[in-house]
Order: sequence, then structure tokens, then C-alpha cells
Amino acid sequence: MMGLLVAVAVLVCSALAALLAGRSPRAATALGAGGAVVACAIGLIAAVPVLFGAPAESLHLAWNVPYGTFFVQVDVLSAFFLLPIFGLSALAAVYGTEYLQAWRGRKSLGAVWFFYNLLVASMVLVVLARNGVLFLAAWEMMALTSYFLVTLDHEQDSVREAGWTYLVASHLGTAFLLAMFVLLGRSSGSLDFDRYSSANASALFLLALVGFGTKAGFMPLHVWLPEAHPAAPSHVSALMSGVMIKMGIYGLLRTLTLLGPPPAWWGWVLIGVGLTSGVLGVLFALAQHDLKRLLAYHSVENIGIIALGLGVGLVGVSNGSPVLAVLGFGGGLLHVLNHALFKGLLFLGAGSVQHGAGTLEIDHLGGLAKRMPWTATTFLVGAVAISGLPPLNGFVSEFLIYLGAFNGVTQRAEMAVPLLAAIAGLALIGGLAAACFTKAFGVVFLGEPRSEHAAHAHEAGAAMRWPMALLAVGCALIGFCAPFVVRPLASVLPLVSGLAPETVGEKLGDAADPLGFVAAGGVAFLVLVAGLAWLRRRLLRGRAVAETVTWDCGYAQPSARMQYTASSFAQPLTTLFAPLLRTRRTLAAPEGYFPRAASLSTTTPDTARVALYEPAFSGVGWVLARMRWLQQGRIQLYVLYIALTLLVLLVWKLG
Amino acid sequence: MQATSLIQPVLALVLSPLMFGVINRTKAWFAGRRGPPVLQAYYDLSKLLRKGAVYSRTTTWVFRAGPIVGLAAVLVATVLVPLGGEPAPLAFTGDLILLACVLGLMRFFTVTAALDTGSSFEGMGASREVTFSALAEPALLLGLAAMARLTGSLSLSGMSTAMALETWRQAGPVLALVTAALMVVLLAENARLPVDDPNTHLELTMIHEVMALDHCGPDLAFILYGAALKLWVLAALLVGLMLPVRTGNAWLDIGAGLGAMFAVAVAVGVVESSMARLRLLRVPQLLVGAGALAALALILTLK
Amino acid sequence: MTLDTILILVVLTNLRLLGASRIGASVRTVAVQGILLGLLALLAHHGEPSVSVWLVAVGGAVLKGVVFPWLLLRALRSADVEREVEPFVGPIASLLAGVAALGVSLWLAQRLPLPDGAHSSVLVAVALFSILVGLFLIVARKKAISQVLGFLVMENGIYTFGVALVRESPLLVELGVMLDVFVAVFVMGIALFHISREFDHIDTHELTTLKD
Amino acid sequence: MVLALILIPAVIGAGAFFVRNDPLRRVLLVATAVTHAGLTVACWVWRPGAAAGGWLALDAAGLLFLSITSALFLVTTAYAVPYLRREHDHVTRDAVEGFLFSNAPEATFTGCLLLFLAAMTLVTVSQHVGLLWVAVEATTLASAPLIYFHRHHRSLEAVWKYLLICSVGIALALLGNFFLAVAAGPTPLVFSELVARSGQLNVPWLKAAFLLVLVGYGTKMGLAPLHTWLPDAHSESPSVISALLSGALLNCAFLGIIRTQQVCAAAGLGDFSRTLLVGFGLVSMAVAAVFIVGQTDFKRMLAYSSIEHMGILALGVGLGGAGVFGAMLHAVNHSLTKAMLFLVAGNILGAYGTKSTADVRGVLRVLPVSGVLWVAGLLAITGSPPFGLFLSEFTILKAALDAGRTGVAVTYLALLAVIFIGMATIMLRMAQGVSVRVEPRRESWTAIVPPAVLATVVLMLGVYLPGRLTQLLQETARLLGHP
Repeated sequence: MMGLLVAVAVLVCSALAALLAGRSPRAATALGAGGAVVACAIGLIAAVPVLFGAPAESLHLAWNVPYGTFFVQVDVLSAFFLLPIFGLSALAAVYGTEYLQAWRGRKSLGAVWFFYNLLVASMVLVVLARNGVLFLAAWEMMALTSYFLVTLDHEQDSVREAGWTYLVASHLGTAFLLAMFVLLGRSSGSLDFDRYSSANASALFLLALVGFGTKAGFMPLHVWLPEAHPAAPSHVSALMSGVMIKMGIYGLLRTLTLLGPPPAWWGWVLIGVGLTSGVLGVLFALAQHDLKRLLAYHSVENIGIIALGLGVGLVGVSNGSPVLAVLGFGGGLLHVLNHALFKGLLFLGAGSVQHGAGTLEIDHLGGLAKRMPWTATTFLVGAVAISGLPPLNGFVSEFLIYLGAFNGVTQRAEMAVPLLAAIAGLALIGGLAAACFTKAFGVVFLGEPRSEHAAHAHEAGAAMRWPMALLAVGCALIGFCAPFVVRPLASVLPLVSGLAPETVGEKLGDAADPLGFVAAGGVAFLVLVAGLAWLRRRLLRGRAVAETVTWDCGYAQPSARMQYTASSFAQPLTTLFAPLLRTRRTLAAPEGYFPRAASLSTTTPDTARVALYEPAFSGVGWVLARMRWLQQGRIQLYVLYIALTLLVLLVWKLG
Repeated sequence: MQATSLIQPVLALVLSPLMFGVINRTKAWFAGRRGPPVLQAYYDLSKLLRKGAVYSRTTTWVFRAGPIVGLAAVLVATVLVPLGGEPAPLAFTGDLILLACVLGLMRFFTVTAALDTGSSFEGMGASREVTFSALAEPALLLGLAAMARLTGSLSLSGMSTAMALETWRQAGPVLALVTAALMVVLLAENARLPVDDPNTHLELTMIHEVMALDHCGPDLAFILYGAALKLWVLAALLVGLMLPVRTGNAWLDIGAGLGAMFAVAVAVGVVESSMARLRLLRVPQLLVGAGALAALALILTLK
Repeated sequence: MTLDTILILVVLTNLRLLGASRIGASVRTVAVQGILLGLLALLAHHGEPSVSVWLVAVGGAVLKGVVFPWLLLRALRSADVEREVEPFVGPIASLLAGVAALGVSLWLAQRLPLPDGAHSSVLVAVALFSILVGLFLIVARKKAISQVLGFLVMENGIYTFGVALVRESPLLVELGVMLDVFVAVFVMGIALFHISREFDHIDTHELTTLKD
Repeated sequence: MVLALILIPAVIGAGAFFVRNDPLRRVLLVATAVTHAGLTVACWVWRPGAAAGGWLALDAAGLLFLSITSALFLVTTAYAVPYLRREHDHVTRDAVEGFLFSNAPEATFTGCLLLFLAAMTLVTVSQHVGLLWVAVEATTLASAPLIYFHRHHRSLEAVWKYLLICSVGIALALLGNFFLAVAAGPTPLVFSELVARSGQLNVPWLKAAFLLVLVGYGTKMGLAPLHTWLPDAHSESPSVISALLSGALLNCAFLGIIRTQQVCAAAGLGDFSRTLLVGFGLVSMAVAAVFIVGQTDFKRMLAYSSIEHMGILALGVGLGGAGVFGAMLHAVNHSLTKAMLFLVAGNILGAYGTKSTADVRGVLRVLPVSGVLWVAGLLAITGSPPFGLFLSEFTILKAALDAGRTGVAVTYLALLAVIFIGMATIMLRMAQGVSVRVEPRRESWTAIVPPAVLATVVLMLGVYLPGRLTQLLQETARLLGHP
């Protein structure tokens, strides 16, 4: 406990120090990043033991604000979420030291680090807080600090727009949480979590679903996500996408622990939400050609997978099937960790692409693997992992969720149909994700450069390479050590599923053996790869190995522009799902016998935004505008208002 | 783990190229030709393994990694599928998921290797490959889910051991539906007609072949062999799950399994000689249809 | 008895105001009303009126009957403009509205029975009526000066109520109230003066630039 | 001591009219402000006894509002003196229409400013119904010339509306007081007495009295639909005055309402009066939302936001229970925040020479400190943590939900959300981006320190409520009949 509070203190102090040292970028960077790394180290040291069975500690101090107490506690659930927070924050901070140099002189780096460290601190507080007011305060701090990081380049209109969307979305989400926390404390009068009671739990669950879902990015509450993530500096996007949106998941889980035994339909709702977010998220990702936007939509997809896992878990709990509960919750939780790793990695990779090539427009890139080998390799690892392919970590968590769903299908008929949907959904998501990342990796890093930017790209420096490398190693480690990785979950699951620890242990054991085989398969796979590579070298030794141009069917003048682009690569799928995507094409068709110019461009605006929110907002605006005549400057009218109010009240109250 | 389990991957390694031979013979017979020798695939492999290599200047290590990873992945898959009622060497709860994902891994690297050449044709093939497989995957997993529900087991070997004539009698329609679905998946995943025409010579229309345009020598051999193994794996899946021959003698069962394998090959040949290639836009409908069949099967098992 | 007569007269002055078409006339009517209220203040008290009552009554009469009208007429002269009250609502309609207002105030007066039947219940009605008429004048007349007049009428209504019903309300408060009203009207007079200088007329249709 | 609080500013104010020497007058102004603040602090330590036969007494509510007033006056004075030195009666070009205009003589300004302070102090300390009324009317009259400091037709229009509408309103309040007198019968019109003998009050007259007082003082306080003077006066008067009007004057009018409400509650009309307050509160918030969204003049926007917060105050008191405490806390927070925002708005207006939200861009680069304060002010005024208004608005929400008034709570949250969106859209667009017309410039300390101080205090109130303040607030809530 103390360690964590120290970590928070270090973060806050270093934030202030960085702000004060704003004059000199060097000092600000040193203070900010240094403070972040140190604090994260302290925090990890303090958090990990709790995960491995150290008792939960809590601290309950008086706090002189209405209903507020400084009540913090670190239990296994908090500790589990603290791992990615501290881990990724430290790596992103190191990355930032170099990445932020581009802003030097234009912006006060002191302010950036100020907000960055405060963001980390507020996330830590969110998972520690056990009092409604404290939680909400930390929650809003998290939203605001990240907002200021997103709008770092507020000189650009697009960035301002994005920031606005983000701010409004998170504020509206918080409104639901306000109501929820107050209602939870209604009977006891205190807002401490331990005194919460769950009268009409279903309403509270829905409030939590909307409130936390906005932060987590459930469809259709995700609109801020694809706007904000591209706008932010990449190491911040990594942090937001890797950890911050998971705070929504944390909040949901924490609320579930407060709400008592769930009815079955909660699970179905979560599965539905998960399927929508997952499938639509990956589809919209396919249609994007801005790398970070694409990644942002994949965050929506992965949040969907997590929700799917939690849904399966809830179904298990409510139907009294521990296997389902353990596998579902376990898979969901593990995917939280995994997504933090590979999504962080991918965003950092995107950052160094921007840093090296100066653009994120996929169709202008290409051939970067030659110029940025580190970035390319780590990005490939991330891509395989996020596609849920063995032997990396993405597969492990999805495997658990699959297993849970299959279990459910074999167990009970009434659970089978939704779980059937879950299986089909997961399979579809997996396939589409693979499609999307072969596109992203293939078009960005392989082939020939499609523009000057890409042709003159340069590799990032060490401070940016190492964090990516470490994250890649993390992805691989979790993949190969799967059986051991799921063990710590045994301590978390009883809390969220309400099952007895021994049941959980037993079921997790059952899940761990297959993972053992999976890991073995992974090792075998590596051995085979090595063997085959050696075999090929053997075979080719002493034979002619020539180099030439790519086979182009005898075309006279091949050029980089003849390559397949990201848009053309995704075109079959986007046309297949056109009704959902509503892609807009602007085509200037070639005309005449000797056409000069022709062009085709496609954009895929977010359907929820275009079809749902924009009409709603403009509608409200219209109504309000209609009422402006009230204030039209005639004093006679104004006095008339007074007279009428008076008369109405007199007649109403005395009559 | 008894010998009958260990023999299966060996059979796969040795006999898989023979499947091509059988298919081509069947087609030739339908077309009234003599056709290539049954062992043609072996000849090709040995020839390719003896050749040197030419690489495109555009490519990176990813291109070279493609065939190796693909082959390694499918080799892992071969130890997962049971044949003729005998458990596979590597059998555990949920191995069916690993199977599906391992094939996915193979695809992932084949596709990236194709994109590495920067050739528009290979890009085209890659794009189609991912499109169709993304649609084939749900069909495969739903079919397996139906089998899981029917047999109550979550491992391929478990399912195949639980399979018996009795099962066919009780749940014939379900099994038929799943068989149909898996057959479609097999055709699609192995780039056979009516999804893809392995004998076409027009790059524009190819899917799988075009992705291998720039590969040559040992790489191409790996790819060819990998394709053969993939066909074997999926056929073995079909046979292992559906063939209800359980004599009690393992060797007999495996023999029967082998027979069924080549029967599948013949069936593929028949399909290829009797059907025309679908227009690319129609293929998704076929695959979604397969998925629907599998889902229907699963729903039938619920009552 | 005389009390009721005065009240009736007050009502009549109000109706006169509603019907009036020239500002000068309205100002004079208000002056008359002021004097009447002074009398009212005297008569409302039973027995021998004390010094303070005299003070309040005379002060009120002088203020409302002499000072305010003088101020207004001066402002009117300084801004030499045509003397019509430009009404939004014409005289006839105004009178009808007045009658309606009378009805409403009578109805309200019934709702509010006096704690002790010391005074004729007409009084409450008349007070409310003057207030409503004052509000009506503010709302229905264009010229700024008519609005000051309306305000005065309103004040008169309240004053009516005050002097007649609120016994032993301390002198200090009375004086404070009176002082405030005085300053209010005085400041309004200044404002009027500025308005007339700024727009060289005291119409309010210029005063509508601030709006949403 | 109470008398000193009133008389010092009154006398010096009256004198200031006749002081010819500008520096001396400014010194007087500052001195008075400091003395007044000092006396107020002293009141915290030794709560002074009643004066003038119980008519003047400083109870908890009075002390609370007195402290707000005094503190704001001190800060605004610190901002005003350099402002006066700049504006020192020379001819200025109008920001909106570009004509030339002159300012009122500084003597008048200073004098009225001090009288204004005296009047507001009187409001906070007067326990007698009639005296309270006199004081409130006096605030109107003293502040009118301040609003008309810039001598041009728009401010003239504003002051005209202010005078007439407020006078009408206050007149109604006077009638209400007379009704109260009738209802009271022989009881002396001192609030404590009225509460004590609330049993003998005549109910129908008390009802009518409350209605009239509510409408009357409500006009002055800016409750919709009686608020109409407010945006004009706030947008046309100098920023210093806007700050005082929003921060101090509106509260004073509110004090009049809650004191009467206290009598009603004592007389068993609590539900009756609370329903009305809740209604007015929600209507005010709604009207404010209508005009904040898409507002084109940032000072008007701030004015409408004041209407919103007055609505929240009324709502809080109307909900009762914890709501009263919340409302009192909210009064403190809102006054400080709104004053701060108006001062920053003054800086922006000075730099850009326009009040149009469309023409102001990139404040963060042009006036770095003011820009930061502007954004901080946005977050504070819309009730985001860690600023004080979050706590008070949260408390009021809790009061609503605990009372089972779900409909009220939902409306309240929805309106808060709409207003947040409206203000965020406008103020962020002003703060961010790049300004094409105005060059970055150095800001004078005198222009940024006062708002910065206020911002710091609001931030402090968001993370820690001093024990004495909490005590005072609870005492006030108890006084208003909600332990």
C-alpha cells in the first residue's frame, strides 16, 4: 500500500517539477520521464506481491470534503490492473523522451510531462480508490489530463475536433457514473465501497455499462476513440489505448463485485455488446487508411473480445457453471493484459513510423521494413499477436474464451445459442483481424515505397526501439509461458466471479493443461522453423541464388504505384460489408481516348457518429435555437414575463 | 501414446503429395486423358529441392520466412488430427481451436510473403485469400462446435473415438450437414474448384497459385509440400470425424481411414471435373452458406 | 366611509391613466393619485394620527404629488418630443384590460381575507389593481417616460397597501422606503435625461440592441 | 463592529465623490477594501453581537455571504485600480461598433463602488424584513452608475433595463414584505422573531408574501424567467463590475429569498416554498442552457452561466436535506469562479478588443496565463474535479437522489451536460488554435494575479474544505432548518 502511495506521490511531484522546469526541455524531460519510470518501478514492486497472495491492504483516512473519505485499497483485482498501468507507462515514458523531441521549441515539454505523469497517477488512483467521491475525482482527472495530451497540437482543427469529441463523450459517460455511485450509497448514506448496497442492481448495472462502456469504447459509445487516438502523440495513444480504456473494464468488474449475484441477461447483454464492438470494430478498422485510426478501431474490437469473455463468465456465474465462469473471466482478464502489451507495441510502432516517415497514410507508405528493421520486426510480432495467432499471447486469451464458449455449448441447450453466436463472432473477428493486419503490415512495411516520405524513412533511436522490443518480448513470453501465466488469475477470479478459490483453482488447472500442450506446440513450431531454415540454407549452399525484379507478367515499366494499396487490398471485404460501413467513394473516371487524370478516393466515416450522434446533437441545437426569441430586447416583454409569472403563481397557489 | 498414434503423422508426411496425384488422375479420367503420373507431385518436389533460387530485389526476410513458417505451422497441424478413430499424437481439450489458428498462422505468413514482393497480382491473390478464409473460419469452428455438442468432447481425437455407426443412425442429418460444411471449407482452404482453379494460367484469376508466383526452388517446394499437407490435414479432419468404421483393430481402422482419405481426394477430383469455377463475387455466398449449414447443424443438436 | 371614496377615486385615476392619450395628462393624473394617497395615509389611521403618521402622509403626498411629476415634466421638456403616449395597446383595449385587472384583483382580494376586519376589503383589491395597472402601463406603452409613470403607479399601489394595513411599521423603515423610491425615480429621471440626449427621443424601440 | 462594516465604506464612498485627487481616491478605495476584509476576518474570530436593537446581526448565513462579498471586493479592487489607471477618463474606441466614447468620471465610479459595498454589507447583516428590502434596493441604485461607466448607448440601454426591471421586481418584494407584516400581525418583523413565533402567522398571507418576495428578489437574483436584465447588464458593464454583480450581488438577493423561505419552513409551508424553489431552479438552468449553447458574446455567456448557477442554488435549497449545505457551498464556489472568469474575460476583451466568441482564437498563445486560467475556469464552472463546484454540484445531486426525486436528478444532470457542451465548445475554441489578428503579448501582473488567486482558492476548495468553513456552512444549513 505504502509503496503505491509513494509511487503516486513521486508521479505528482515529478509532474509539478517537470512543469516548473518547463523552460528547459532537457530538464523537463529528465524530471518527467525519470519520475514516471521510478514511480512505476516502485509501484510494480509494491503491486506484484499482492497478485501472488500477499494480503490486500487498505488505508482509510478522513478527507474533509462532503461524502469523501480517502479510502484506498489494493486487492488482487487492483493489483492485476496495476501491472499494465505501471509497465506500459514506464515504457511509454522512455519512448516519449525521444519521440517528443519533435515538439521541442513549439510546445512546453514540461506541460506534456506534467499531464502525462498526472494521467498515470490518476489511473493508479482509479484502481485504488474505494470511495465514490475519490473514484470520480480520479476518474475525471484521468479524462482531463488525457484530454490535454490529446489536444497537444490544438493548432490543427482536426485535433481540436477530436479533443472536443473526447471531452464531451467522457463527460457524458461520467454523468451516468455520478448517478450510479450515488444510488449505490443511497441506503447507507456513505459512499465508501465497503458500505455500498445494491438495491435494484439491474438499473445500476445498466448505468455502469453505459458509464464505463463510454470509456472502454463499447459500440456505439466508442465514437471518441477513433478520433482521439490518432490525434494524440503516439506514446500517449499507446497508454490510452493500452491501459486507459481498460479502466472502463476495471470499473465494470469492480461494480460487478459490488452488485452481488448477476441475473442471466447481464451476461447475454455483455456478449451482445462484445459481438457488436468486436465485429464492427474490426470491420471499420479494415476500411481505414490512417494507421493510427486503424489501430484505434482495433482497440474497439479487442474491448469487444474482452466484453465477450466477461459475458461468457457472467453467463457461467448466473447458470452455476464454474467452468464457464472461470474460462470466460479468465480469458477476458488475460486479454486485458495482452491487449495492453500488443496494442501498446503497435501504437509505439505507428509512432516511430510517423517519426521516421512523417506520415501515417498507409497508402503513401511501403517498403519500410528495409529502412526500419526494428520497427518492422516488432510491429510484425504485434500484428501476429493481435490477430490471435499462436504461439503469441493474443491466442492464449482468445483460446480461453473459445474454450469457455465450447464448454457452454456442450453443457446446456439454453446457453448454446448465444455462445454459438460468440464462437462464430470470435472466428469471424479472428479472420478479419488477420486480414486487417496483413494489410497494415504488408502495405506499410513491405513492397516498394509509394512516396518520397517512405523512400527516405529512417529508423528510430534506441530510446524508442527498446520499449518496442521489450513489449514484443512480453507478447512472446506470455505466449510460451501460458500455463504459468494463468496461475495468478486464480487469485483474481474468486473476487470477480464469486466462486470458491478451490473451485477456481481446479477449473484453472483444467484450463492450464491444454495451454501446456499449446505452449509445447509453440516450442515445436519454433524448432521446426529453425530446422527448415537450416535445411534450406543447406540446400542452397553452393547453388546459384540470383536477385532480380519482381515477376510482373512481362510488363514493360513496373512502378511502385502499380502495387496493391491498402484500400484495394481491403476492397473485397469492404464491399462485402458495405451496408454496415457506408464507405463513400469519390471517383473521377478517366475520360476520352487519352485520359489525363483520374482518381478514386474512399472514406469511411463512423456510422454511429454520422447516423446517431450528429443528428441528435444538431436536433437539440435546433430546438434550443428555436427558443432564442425569448430574449429579444424589448423591455416591455421582459416586464410582461415578470407580471405573468406573478399572476400565474398567485392564481395557482392561492386559487 | 501407442504406435497407431505415431504412425499417423508419418503417413501424412509420406502420403500427402499422393492426394494431388489421385485428384489429377480422377480429373484426367473424367476428361478422357491419361493425365500425369500419380507420383507427379513427388517428382516436382524432388526437382524443386535440387534447384537454386531467385529472389526479387524488393523482398525482405519476410518473403523468405513465408514458406518456412507456413510449412512449420502445417506440420504442427498434422499431429493434431486423428485418423480412423485413433487419437492423434497431440490430443487435448480445445486442440480444435489450435488447429484452426495454426492454419491461420500459415495463411498469415503466406499472405505477408506475397505482399512482400510488391507485385499487384500477388497483392490481389493475398486480398482474396484473406477475404475467403475470414469467411471460412466461422464455418469450420461452427462445424466443430456442432461435433463437440454431439459427442460431448472438446478434442478432435475425443470426437473421432466417440464416433460410431450408432451416431450416424441417431444424428444423421446433423452429421451430413457438418460434412457438407467441412467439405466446402476443405475446398476453399485448399484453393480447389469451385473457389479457385489450381490449373489456371491467368494470374488475374488465381488465388493461391498467384501468391507463390515469385517463389522458386526449395521455397516453392516447401509451399507445394505445405499445400499437400494442408489438404491432407483437412481431409483427415473430415474423415476422422465422420468415418464411423470402428472395427476395434486399430490397423484396420487406419486402413479404412486411408481409403476414405483417397475417397475424399477422388471426390475433390469429381467436383473439380464436374463444376465450373464460381465468379469471385459468388464465393462469399458459398462460404457463408457453409457457415449457415454448420450453424443449422448445431441448432439441430440442441433439441 | 371617506376611505372608500378615496379608494374609488384612486380606481378612477387608474382608469384615466389607461385611457389617457397624452403624457402630460398622465403625469398630472399620477400627481392627483399621489395626493389622494397622502389623504389615505391620514384617514387609514383610527384616532389621533401621530407625528410619524403626519410625517409619512405629508412626505408621501409631497413626493408623489409634487416632486415626481415635476421631475418627469422637466425630463419631458428637456427632451422636447411629441407628447403622445405611443401605446402598443390602444385606449379602448387598455380600458378593457383594466376592467379585467379589476376583476382579477377583486378575486385575489377575496382569497386573502384580512386577519381582522378592520378595513374595507376593497382596499386590498384597489392596491392590487393599482399594481396591475402599473405593470400594464409599463408593458403596453412605448415611451420610456410612460414606463416610469407605470412604475410610479405600481409604487402607489404598494404604498396604498402599506399605509393602510401595516400598523406600527417603524418610521425608520417608512422613511427608508420612501427615500429608496425617491432615489429610484430620481435615477430613472437621470437615465431618461441620458436616453433623450443619446437618441434625442425617449422612445424605447431604440433600446433593443441588446438581445440574443 | 457590524455598524463599522457598513459605515466605513458608506462614509468613505460618500466622501469619494468630492475627492479631486485620483491617486488619493484610489488609495482610499484600496484602504477601505482592506479594512472591510480585515473586519470580516475579525468577525470570523469574534462573532459580533446584534446591533440597533436586533435589526443588525451577523448570523451564520450573514457571515457566509458577507465573507464572499468582502473577499470578492478585495480581489476586484486589486484588479480595478490598475484598470482605472489605464481607463483614466480618456476617450476610448468602442470594441463592438468602433465609435468613440468617454467614461464616467472616476470619482463617481469609486464613490458608487464603495456605496455598493456598503449596501451589500447591509443586506448581509440586516435581520429586519424592511431593512433588508431597503438594502437590496440600495444595491440596485448604487450599482446602476457602475454599469453605466462606459458612456455609450448600449450600456445606457443596459442600465435602463437594469433599473426598471429590478425596481419593478423589488417593488413586488416590498409588497411581499407588507403581506408578511399582515401575516405577522403584532409580531415584530425580525426574522428570528418570525421564526420563533411562526405558529401565529396567517398562512394564506404568508403564502402570498412568499410568492411576491420570491418573484421580487428572484428578479434581482436572476431566476428565469425574471432574469432578463442580467445578460445585458453583465455584458455591458466593465468586467470588474460584472464580477461583483455575479459574484456578490446575486447572492445578496438570494439571501433575501432564503430568509423568507426560512420563515415559511418554520410555519409549516416548507413543501410549498421548496416546490417553488425547485421549479424556478430547473427553469433557470433550462433557460441558461438555451442561451449558452451557441452564444456569440462571451460575457453574455458568462452571465447566462450565472443564471444557471443561481438556478442550482435555488434547486439545492429547494431539495432540502443535504441540498442546503450543497447550495451554500455552491454559492461560495460559484462566486469565486465566476468572478475569476469575468476578470479573465476582461483581459481577453482588452487584448482582442472584441466580445464576439467567433473572433477570439488562440488565447493560450496570445495570453498564456489568462488562457490557462480561462480553460481552468471552464472546467471549474462546469463542475469538473478537482474544482470546488464538482463537490457542491455532486452534493446537490445526492440530495436529489436521496430524496427519491429521480426526475429532478435526471433533468439536473441532463441540463448540466448540455451546458457543459455549450460552454466547452465556445471556450475551448477561444482558448485553442492560432490567432491571426493578435500578437502574443506580455500580461501585466495586476491583470493575472487576482484571477489566479481566485482560481487557486477554488481549486483548494475542491480538494480540501477548511474545517471552519464546513462548520459555518453546516451552521447556515441548520439556520435554514436543515440539520
